[in-house]
Amino acid sequence: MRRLWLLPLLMGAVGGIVFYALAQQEDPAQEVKKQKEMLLKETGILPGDVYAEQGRDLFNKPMGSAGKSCSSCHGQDGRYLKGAYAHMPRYYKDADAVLDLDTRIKYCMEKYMGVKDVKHDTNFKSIATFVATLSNGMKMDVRLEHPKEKEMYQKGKELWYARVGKMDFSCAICHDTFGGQRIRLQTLARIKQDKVATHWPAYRFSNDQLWTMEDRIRGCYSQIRVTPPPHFHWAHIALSLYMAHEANGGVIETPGFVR
Amino acid sequence: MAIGAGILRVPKEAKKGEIVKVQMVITHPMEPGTRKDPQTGQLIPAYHLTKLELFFNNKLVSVIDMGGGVSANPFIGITLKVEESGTVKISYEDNKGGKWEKTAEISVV
Amino acid sequence: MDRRRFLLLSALGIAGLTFVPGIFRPSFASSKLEEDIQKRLGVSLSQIKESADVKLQAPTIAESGANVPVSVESDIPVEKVDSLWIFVDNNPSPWIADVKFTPMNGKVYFATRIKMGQTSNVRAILKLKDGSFLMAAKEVKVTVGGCG
Amino acid sequence: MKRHFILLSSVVLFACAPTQQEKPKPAEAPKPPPPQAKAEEKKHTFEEDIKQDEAQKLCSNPQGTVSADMVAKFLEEQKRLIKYPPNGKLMGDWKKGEQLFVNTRKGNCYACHCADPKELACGNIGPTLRYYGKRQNNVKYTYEKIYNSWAYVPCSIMYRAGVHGILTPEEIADIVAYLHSPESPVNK
Repeated sequence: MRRLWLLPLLMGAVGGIVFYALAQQEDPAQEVKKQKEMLLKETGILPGDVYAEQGRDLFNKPMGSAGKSCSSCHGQDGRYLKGAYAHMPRYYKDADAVLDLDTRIKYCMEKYMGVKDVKHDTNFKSIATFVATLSNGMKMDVRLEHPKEKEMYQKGKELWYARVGKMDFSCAICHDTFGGQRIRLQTLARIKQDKVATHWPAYRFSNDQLWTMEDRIRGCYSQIRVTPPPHFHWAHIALSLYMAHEANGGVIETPGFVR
Repeated sequence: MAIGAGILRVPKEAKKGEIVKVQMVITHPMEPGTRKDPQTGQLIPAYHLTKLELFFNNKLVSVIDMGGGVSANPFIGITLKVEESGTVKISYEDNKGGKWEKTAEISVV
Repeated sequence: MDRRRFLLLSALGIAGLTFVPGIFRPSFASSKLEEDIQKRLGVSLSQIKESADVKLQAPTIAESGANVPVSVESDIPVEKVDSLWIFVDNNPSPWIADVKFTPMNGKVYFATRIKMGQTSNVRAILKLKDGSFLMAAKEVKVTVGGCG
Repeated sequence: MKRHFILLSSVVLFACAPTQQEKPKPAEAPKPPPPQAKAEEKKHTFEEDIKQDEAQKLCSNPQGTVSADMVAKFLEEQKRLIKYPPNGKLMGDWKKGEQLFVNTRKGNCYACHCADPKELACGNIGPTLRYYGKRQNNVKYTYEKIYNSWAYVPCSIMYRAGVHGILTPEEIADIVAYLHSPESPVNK
């Protein structure tokens, strides 16, 4: 019994020494983090900020057949939308549905501004990013009060844990169970601890694109070889609601800056 | 997305003789002209910024030439010695004739 | 005992084993690089000496080749400096950018983000007003990302 | 400054290879992935693709595994799904195995495992496979584990390469050789 007690200690010590010796040389997982650190340190401005600025201009610009801009209802520079993103996705009475950031903007553009055929393009994403920035510094505070919110949350939770597709993955297996560990050299975000929802929309420096959470969800599904849901699909709303709820209490900082 | 849109950032205030950072991000695809479209196998034509010029009170401070090897939505950081209050201007152009400029003010305190 | 400590340390040990540094041969200058340098600087690469006066910062390992941050600084007074070039040896077009300095810059400093197709040396070359050249080089390992 | 601190301290959401939805902008010389199967995959819808088999359903819960009384039956059923190469050889060509091991559309094993020390960008979700052949001599176990990991660990994160046809029995045998062969860089 006592020997057994010693064995792990010895192994641990040896492991520790090996680790220490090798860490003296170069640790790829640590080194790789320096790329992002340097990008943040050397660059006072990030490309995501430029997109958000563009989003502000587009927000104030009339478009569609009604001759209205977003600011016609939400105030110049969206002053009535401060803090709105902190409660999203949520139930909207006018739509009688739970909507995420993307679907809410699409709904407004179509119904109130008369924009036809709303595309999820860079202009659209810039507006979404700008709207999200209006809640920067506030805490994520998603509530499940309306029955439809509870129902959507439940759907999101089911999708989160569903093992699907040829890779047998679920969102949870990477971002709960193995969160914090690495795929190659990329550390997997942990849904709860890292309050993931607080830094989306985000600018991805590995492909120089601005992504909303819908793009991120689509990206994840195609990486696990599941045909991604089209934009504005209920799956985005359900998963976004689940993730935002898990991020409650986290401080919103958008646009995020991610690999 | 408006190609060529950018943010120019300088400190609003500086001491006389202080060396300050001038930073700029511009939205531009920076297509180098050496990449092939994975679907068609055709070369994607070059489309990138070629030149940025930094002025302070209309005096030329620096010229930066670049090709498609600079990342998309390029960033540049450079320094400027501030001897007087004035206007920082960066003008920039691409290989398809696009021309833009951005300005920002610095006051000496 | 201390099962937690055992798990932690042995995990570290195992992790440690995975950090065995790779065998990356220093990349020798490609002929494309030499052509570019000859064309743009008017001298051959072999005539340019490395100098600690040029400080080049870049990550040792990049998890994305699309956006590698690079900054160049020097304590050589900017009055003595004419211009700066940045090259990436193994890119299809090694020349990245060049900067012409004046005394109004106050000092020699330039930062940007660059593309790297693969593991390669990054070079920063300063041309001084007396016609001499100084260089700094740093290898950046570009790694594969993702789950395919 | 504060903002940067927050950005730095938050870990990024899992970001892998560029996806199909928008044209990726990698570095100057992108290596085009071999997209033979893509056209066929695209016909599916999200709804079709998230249909689960019985085992996937059993694994879809916050515990990430099946209840204790279910384990024996689960493992047995998964074991029955394993097929072997017609020639009966469980060790193939290690050099072919190496190609499959690194190929991101095939084995993509480095996503989770380290193996050959010259590959720096290896994940740590699975145990390291360095010197695997020196530590493990059960070739049949290795073959079956790669073919269907769920036959050994219910609901393991390791995808069932053989069950889903991502790797053929022959291809799995090649990877087995890559892991066991003394000639392989994994064991050198």
